[in-house]
Amino acid sequence: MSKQESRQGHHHPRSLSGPALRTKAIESLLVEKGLLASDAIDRVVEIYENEVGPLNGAKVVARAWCDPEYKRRLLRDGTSAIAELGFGGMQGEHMVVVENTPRVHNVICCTLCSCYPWPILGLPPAWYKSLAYRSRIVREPRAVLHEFGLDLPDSVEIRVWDSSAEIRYMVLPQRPPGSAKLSEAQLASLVTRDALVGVGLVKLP
Amino acid sequence: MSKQESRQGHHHPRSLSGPALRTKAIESLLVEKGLLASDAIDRVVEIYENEVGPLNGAKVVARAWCDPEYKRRLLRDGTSAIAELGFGGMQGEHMVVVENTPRVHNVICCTLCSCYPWPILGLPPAWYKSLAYRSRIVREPRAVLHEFGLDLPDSVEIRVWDSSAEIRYMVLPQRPPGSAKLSEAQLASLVTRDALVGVGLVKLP
Amino acid sequence: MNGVHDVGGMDGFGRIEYEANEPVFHEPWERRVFGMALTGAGVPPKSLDALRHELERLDPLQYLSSSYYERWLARIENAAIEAGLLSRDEIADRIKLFTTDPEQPVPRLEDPERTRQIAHALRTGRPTLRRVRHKPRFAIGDKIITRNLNPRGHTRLPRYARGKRGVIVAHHGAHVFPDSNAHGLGENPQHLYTVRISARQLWGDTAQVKAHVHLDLWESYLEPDKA
Amino acid sequence: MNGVHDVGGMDGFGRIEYEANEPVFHEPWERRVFGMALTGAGVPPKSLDALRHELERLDPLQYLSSSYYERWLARIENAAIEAGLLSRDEIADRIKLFTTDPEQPVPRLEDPERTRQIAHALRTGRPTLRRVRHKPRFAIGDKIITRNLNPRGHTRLPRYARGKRGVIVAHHGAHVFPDSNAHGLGENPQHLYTVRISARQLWGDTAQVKAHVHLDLWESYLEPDKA
Repeated sequence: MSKQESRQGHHHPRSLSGPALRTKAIESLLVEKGLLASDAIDRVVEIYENEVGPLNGAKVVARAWCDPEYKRRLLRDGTSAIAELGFGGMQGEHMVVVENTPRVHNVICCTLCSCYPWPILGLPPAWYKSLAYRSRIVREPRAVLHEFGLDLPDSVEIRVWDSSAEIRYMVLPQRPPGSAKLSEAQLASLVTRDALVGVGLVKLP
Repeated sequence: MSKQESRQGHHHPRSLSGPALRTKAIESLLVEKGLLASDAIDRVVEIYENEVGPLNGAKVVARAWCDPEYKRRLLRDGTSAIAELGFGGMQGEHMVVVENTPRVHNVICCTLCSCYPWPILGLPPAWYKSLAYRSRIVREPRAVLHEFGLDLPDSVEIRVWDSSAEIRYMVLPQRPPGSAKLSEAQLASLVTRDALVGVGLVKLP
Repeated sequence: MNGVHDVGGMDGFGRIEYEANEPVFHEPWERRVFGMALTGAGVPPKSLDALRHELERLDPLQYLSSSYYERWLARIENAAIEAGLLSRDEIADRIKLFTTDPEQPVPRLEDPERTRQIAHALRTGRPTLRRVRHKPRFAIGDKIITRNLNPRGHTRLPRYARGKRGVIVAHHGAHVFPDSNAHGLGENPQHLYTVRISARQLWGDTAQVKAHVHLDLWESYLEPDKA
Repeated sequence: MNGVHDVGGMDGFGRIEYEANEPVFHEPWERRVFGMALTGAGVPPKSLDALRHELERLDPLQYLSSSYYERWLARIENAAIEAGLLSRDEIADRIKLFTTDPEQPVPRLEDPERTRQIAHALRTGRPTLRRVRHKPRFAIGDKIITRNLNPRGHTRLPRYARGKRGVIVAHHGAHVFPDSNAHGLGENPQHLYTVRISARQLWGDTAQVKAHVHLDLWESYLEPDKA
């Protein structure tokens, strides 16, 4: 990253924005004072850019669809069941999985900041962190879901989960009809981040 | 005012701020389209800059201090009693006067915008319109009054009046001790805007 | 609407900055903005309620970052543009003109008759008291609970005072109802009351001692408190 | 604190802007800010609660006008300055240097042991569950009313959910209490519950049909609902 930045600095020296310059200044001062480890930053970024993301959650969902016993464990104790697949850690210490059904649709948010289950979804997208989503999802969830293309009938109960403590939520979406013959890996490839947050459905391609 | 502005424009042409330039642009366009009367603007500004201000409220207070019958009428029907002295109109259509006593201290505000009794106090000062005053006076009136130099004992009840409708409030401050010999005009000269809002007391010089 | 304008009880806005001997206006342009607003330059708002709602509807960031008269200026500009009287390009061009040629004066249009009318209107005001047939639902001394209203549009029931118990301390007759009037949906006058709510009721344990807040609230904002 | 961060239920923030195939980071500097925050560069916050409160305490205008990582950057800068590790002048000088000499690289400090530690810490996380002796006050199915708390400091009871009736739907054991922990006043673990509140209860007549909001709330945020 440092390399990229200085390369960018070389080719487009004038194009660094305010926060980019400020970041560069603070990072360089902290390094000079021995207060940070450059390689630790590189590693942390690498983890969330390349190793941890919504594919983890997708694997959890696919396993639950294929293994009723696993699903039972997942809904009873999300943290342990997710750990079975090797996922866990920061911002996923206490996981609760909420199940969508024909009668109930779940959607997660964090109105006070932007809490999000990192180990199984990665870092949150900008819209999840936006003031628009944070302010509106608890007040007019149907209108928000409509903007995401989800028009749920009034007979479906909407359950919004505002992550006000260290419990982190993930939605277990409904398995799409016609997917009986797909393998677990094929199913996992259908599960999107949006479905795991509850602003999308899982569909066959 | 127009003259002042163009004079300023002449001497310090580069110093016009963003809103000043924008105001000049909009005013000139609206004039060209026949949508406003320059002399009406001049007149309105003149009224609130020179003719209407807290001296009006001060006269009402001094009269109330000197004439118990007037005070009785003022507290019963503020609008009519204030009209007796020739004051009234826009933003003072429905006046209520609230009396300070040794046991009760009143203070006025408008949390939702900046409503203020124009005919007897003139236009509000910047601090009254500030987010700081609007947000804090209803929540921690004693702390706010302390910042204004008013330390009221806990035995004094604080009454905050949030002008959420078209009723406008004015505080009738306590007459200062030792003022028995002063004339009504002398008394009026002691009454400050702050005392009429409730963030100050009337004191002898 | 639950907008950023509704700041009662919020933290974070810092100390109150007091200016001794403050002038009525700090800048010449503020005079012109105030005058344009009061003389209904461009598009006069249909009502004071509509005007307040237009100010509330400014972008939250713009609302917080603007001074009082900057908000008024933005409202005048937005209203004139929405009404098709001015265009953004036209305003930008004129700003450019005044930037490059600052000696260009603002043209004048004299209208003594309109000036007299406006001065007269300021003297008479716009009373909102109305005669209605229906009797008031509440009397002085009645205990009430304010409703938990969250309308999309204009309202004068602040967030901090919703769902709170109080006492009626005054009845002001029936007044124009802002929640409909701001939207051009009629004056629908309702009985208006002053409600006294204790600081303890409003803020809980962190309330300051012996303090009450009074608000003027319309009848439909209130329910009888049967507890 | 009743800060601008507490936006649940507010109007005026517009539509949700969705970006298809959004990258994890949009700008290279965001990577460095994220990394500095997670590795505790400069001043590691005493806790996640303290970190959240530092973000909430940003100037309201700065909070609203900043992007997510701009807020994090501001927090890192403020914390380092408050701790006396950096000075504003020093930062300004360095910005000037990088502006005039953009080819100056950021120096590097390698610390493989610390890197391993941090990667390990991310894998283990920081659970907030604690063993306590006191029994939970509430059971699943209990009706509660959320308290009208307005603390000056950090809290995780949003304004929109105060003074509202709900039902306990889950008990999570005792967790670190943010309202004290954010201020370095101890973990004071309390029983934590998921509370289900109807949209109707939260928003009144304008609520959307058949919707519920769930929040995770500590025991001292709740009172039994005896109504």
